Amino acid sequence: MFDTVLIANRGEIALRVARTCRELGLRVAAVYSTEDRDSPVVRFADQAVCIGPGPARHSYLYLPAIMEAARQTGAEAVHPGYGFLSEQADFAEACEAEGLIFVGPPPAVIDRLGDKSTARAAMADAGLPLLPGTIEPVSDAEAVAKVAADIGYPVIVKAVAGGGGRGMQVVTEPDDLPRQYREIRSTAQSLFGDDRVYVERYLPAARHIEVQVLCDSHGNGLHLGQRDCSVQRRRQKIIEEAPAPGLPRGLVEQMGHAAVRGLLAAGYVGAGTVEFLVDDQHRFYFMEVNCRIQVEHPVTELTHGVDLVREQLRIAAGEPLDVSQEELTARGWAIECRINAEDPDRDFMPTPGRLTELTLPGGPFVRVDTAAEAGGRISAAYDPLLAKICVWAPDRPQAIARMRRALAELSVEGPGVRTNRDFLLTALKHELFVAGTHDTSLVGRLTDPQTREES
Amino acid sequence: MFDTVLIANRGEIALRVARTCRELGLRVAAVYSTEDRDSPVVRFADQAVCIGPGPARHSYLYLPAIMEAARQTGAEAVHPGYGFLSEQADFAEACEAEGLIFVGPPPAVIDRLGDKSTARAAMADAGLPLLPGTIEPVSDAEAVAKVAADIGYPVIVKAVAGGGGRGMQVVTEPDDLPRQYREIRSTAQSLFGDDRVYVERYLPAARHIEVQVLCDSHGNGLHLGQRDCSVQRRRQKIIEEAPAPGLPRGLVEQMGHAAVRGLLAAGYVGAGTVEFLVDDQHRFYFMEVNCRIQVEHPVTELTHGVDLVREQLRIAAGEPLDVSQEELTARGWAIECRINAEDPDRDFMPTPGRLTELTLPGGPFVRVDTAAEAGGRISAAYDPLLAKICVWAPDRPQAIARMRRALAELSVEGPGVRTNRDFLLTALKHELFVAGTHDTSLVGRLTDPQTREES
Amino acid sequence: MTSLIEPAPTDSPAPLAEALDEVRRSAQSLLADLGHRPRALRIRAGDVVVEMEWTVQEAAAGPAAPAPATTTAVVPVEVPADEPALPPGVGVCAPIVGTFYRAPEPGATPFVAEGDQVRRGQQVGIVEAMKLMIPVESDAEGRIVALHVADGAAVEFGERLLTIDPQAG
Amino acid sequence: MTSLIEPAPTDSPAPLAEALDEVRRSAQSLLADLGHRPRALRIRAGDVVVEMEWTVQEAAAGPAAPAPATTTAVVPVEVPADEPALPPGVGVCAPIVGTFYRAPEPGATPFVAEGDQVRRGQQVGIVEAMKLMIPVESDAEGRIVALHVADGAAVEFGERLLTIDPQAG
Repeated sequence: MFDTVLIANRGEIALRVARTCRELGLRVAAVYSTEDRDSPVVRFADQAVCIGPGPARHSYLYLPAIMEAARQTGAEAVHPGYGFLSEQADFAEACEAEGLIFVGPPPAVIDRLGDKSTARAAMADAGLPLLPGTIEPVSDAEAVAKVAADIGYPVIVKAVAGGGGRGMQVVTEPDDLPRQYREIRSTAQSLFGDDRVYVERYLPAARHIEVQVLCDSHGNGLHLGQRDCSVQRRRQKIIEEAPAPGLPRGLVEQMGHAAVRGLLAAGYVGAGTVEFLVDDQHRFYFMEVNCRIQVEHPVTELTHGVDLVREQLRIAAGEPLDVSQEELTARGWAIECRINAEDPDRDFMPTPGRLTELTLPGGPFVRVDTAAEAGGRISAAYDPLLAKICVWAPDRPQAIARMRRALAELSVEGPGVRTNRDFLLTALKHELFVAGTHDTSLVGRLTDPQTREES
Repeated sequence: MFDTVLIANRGEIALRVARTCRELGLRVAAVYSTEDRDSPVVRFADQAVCIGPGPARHSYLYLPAIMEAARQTGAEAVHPGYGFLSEQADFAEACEAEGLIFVGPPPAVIDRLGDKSTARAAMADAGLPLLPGTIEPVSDAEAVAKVAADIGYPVIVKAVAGGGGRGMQVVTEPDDLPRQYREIRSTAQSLFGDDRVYVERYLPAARHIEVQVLCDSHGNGLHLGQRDCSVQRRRQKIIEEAPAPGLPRGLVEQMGHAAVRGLLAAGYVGAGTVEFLVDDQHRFYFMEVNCRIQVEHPVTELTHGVDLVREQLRIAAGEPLDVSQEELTARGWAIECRINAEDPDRDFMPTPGRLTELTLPGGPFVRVDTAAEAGGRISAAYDPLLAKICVWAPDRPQAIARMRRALAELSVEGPGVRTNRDFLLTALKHELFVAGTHDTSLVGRLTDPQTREES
Repeated sequence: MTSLIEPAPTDSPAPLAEALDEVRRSAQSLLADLGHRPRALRIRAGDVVVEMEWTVQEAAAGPAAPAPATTTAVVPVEVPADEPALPPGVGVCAPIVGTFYRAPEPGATPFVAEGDQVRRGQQVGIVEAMKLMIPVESDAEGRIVALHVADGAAVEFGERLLTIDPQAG
Repeated sequence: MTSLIEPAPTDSPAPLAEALDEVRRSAQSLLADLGHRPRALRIRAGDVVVEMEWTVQEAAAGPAAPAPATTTAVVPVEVPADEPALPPGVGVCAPIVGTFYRAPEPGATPFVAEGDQVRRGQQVGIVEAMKLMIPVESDAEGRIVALHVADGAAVEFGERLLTIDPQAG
């Protein structure tokens, strides 16, 4: 295996990757912006390089600085984490050009699967079910109206280059379509520099279910079950769990096989996630592929007993998968809650600041991934993720009880800093969540003033 | 189930029991001495009662204060943790007399199994193999000499009332026997108020293997595999793991069944541990029973996915075991390291004091049980256990690598405070430990000046 | 201890409050890390200044040296009120967790009442714990100025039962 | 004993919290590294100042001596050795992580040398990052008093390359 890994990321995921590197006996090279000078990964790493000022476009997103840090530290491999450059084909390509191993799929695969239009085409070819809609981008208002009429309202208009919950618009009324079509194109142009959009049926009460896949460079692939990420606010996941509650066993198998088939057909190598929507009739539809480790990967690790970052590194080193699909077994139930420094009472506005106190939960079957510490700072320059709290239990009710216990142990203090902890506790108590029959509309119910008063 | 549980203990185990109570929806009543006023369990509990000053005999060991705290808090059940009153039949009896449910075996069982002489008799009756030696106490020097000659030297003379590594003496030379016999009787009298001793063969290179058992009040029992606790300094365990490395599968089964058979025959109810010695020929011998939760229970929890304190509480509430032996499966490997506030360079002298800084490890497959916190104090009044760091991994080499990573993350600062962290790291690196062929002599090799220089 | 936190007047209070927070916390954090208190501390950030001075007596050890005059204008800070105020004097505390009784038996005259003069070793109550009747004795001579616990109430170890003014002996 | 650490004003003023942190941490590490406690300490960075004073009694054990009034008498102390000492003046820092070159090409005359007079905006070096040649320009006018980085050495973002004495303009 390679000897030194540069971690081209920050925060909890940089530390999490560093931990596995250390366990594998690899040298850890970290990068940091001036904002992150005191981050734990800087102390943890064998070497750390300051790559620029706070704004990510001048540091974590600035390719020359990252490449230069890799050169200075003698890195042989680069782990991109999630976000930032992790799904930029250019970055993977630059690594290849410099003789560095990029821990992720080949640039051409990132390119194809990162574009929603080509990704949909590739997955349709591999036989994955798609929502009724267009595979090619639609380029004029009349064509859009015709497609929408064919598939039936509501429809969702999505930017081909969109992601992370941005660049999409639900259209309920045919009369609104022309205006909303124009708006989403203009938004897409300004956000992503790419105004191509496509249209598909919108499922208001769907569940967001994703399948974790590992593919090695020898043509082998396997899946590690599903994660249910239906608890979202503004399409940002806040609670994830594995397995997905209430899915028939046959459907689980079908989705797993479809995900592996799709990624192998696309030439995928590494850890990837195939996202699906599942409707109330238990039909599933391909949505998108994430060509990286996911924020919520720990719930799969807890149920399957697999260190996914270790598998990423082994695959990147050219090693074959060392378990078969049959040997992989899931046990029990895992839940992750994302603790964000944000104020649920002010529309989830981020609340960065210094942490004067931080008490993290511990004890049986609790895992905490964080780069936050007492005396440290949640920077306004980056996303407000403060910690990921994960629990495991033999079954879902025990996992929920354990998560409630763990969240209650969490204590975060700092001037101006608030967290979504209580909001998460409310969501965990909601009868639909407890019953496992919730869908992506749950947070809307909790934040809608009318339903909120009842709770 | 009962509604309120009084936790008659302190430190990490009090917090650990409290966490499970909270998850089960039970009210938590804590007790504390004036030394432990700022302990996390005091804040965690629904109610906390100060029961006395620092010295345990005036607080945690003082039965009237504990019983009064139970009365004041309206407790219906009492969890004794480990140590202190946990294996005092008197305490279990007092609970019964006051109508409180004692979370542990019935007083008569504690009585019988707490006395090593009657415990050996009971287990011999149940067909468990014993080391050659006496079952009844031997009451004069001549009888001891005859027994020792029969079973062969070295022999070990043990106090019937001994425990926790105290009240035992290895005798290698027949000439030393009379004097050492007198000494151990006099020590036993002063330590335990009971000078009865018995004799058995001493195994210098044995492994300390224990079996975790659960018995409900309906006559059902099952075991949850072994723990290897062979890394001991002065018969105090410091590294424990599950399963035990290198034991043949048949032996594992045999020991498990023997442990369950022995405890069921003794009328055991609750979580209990049967300790065995295993010699280099893979023969096993009953040593003693621990009628309580063990310090090292987390390694079993991590491999079996079972919350043992939850099972204790369910059994105490009269509920039957809800899994069968066949359904219980172990996965992977777990290791626990006990972080003590002690100085390995000064004969492991305790180093109590205030903690100015405390950084605990986190991330994938790491569990930390502790009541220590930055700003808090390690009291000189109690044992120096600062934290239990546990890891899980699919196999033993990965578990060792993970533990080394986790220990390296640990940072403890405070005037005068030292820990055994580096000593543990040295033990984890030792070739015998890495090979899994170590026995109870490992720490001796590490602390012996001669072998030490070589390492 | 004296301290001074003195924000300069300004018309934009929000950033100032933030700056004040930062400066104050900077001072707290600095002091928390010091073993001993300094005699004076001043932190300023732009418009915001934190100054603190301590007299020698408050620096713990050693015989009290004359306190040097502090020259800065000072405003004392309030003591946080999270502990209930207890009257000055000597407290008599519960020797064990249990039930406090003011009289030897129900209906009998209490051992003592407010205003009573007590001598060292005099019984002032009983704490019952698991049928053990443990006498509570005064460890000071003086006048009882307050009774804090009602007859028959549950008490914890160390809880103050009554207060004696030893000057009033 | 009194101490003074006074870093040069930075060209891009950091946010207040960062500046305060820097100053406080500077004070903490200085105090931690001192064998005995100073009588006074003052740290200033641009707008940010930390000052501390101790009485003599607290500095050492032994009988209490009268505490002398603390006024001024400032003697600079050495900077702790864990941070390399930087001369006073204006620093010119690396605009990007990369390789620093003192000359436009191998063998050519360096852009500047120690003792040179430079004007604002004058090129003083190059940092190469992934084949990008990024000119380093002085943001002050004055005389170069120190060169900190050798030709061809790796530099991090923000690393000080050279120091200019603006008084010497």
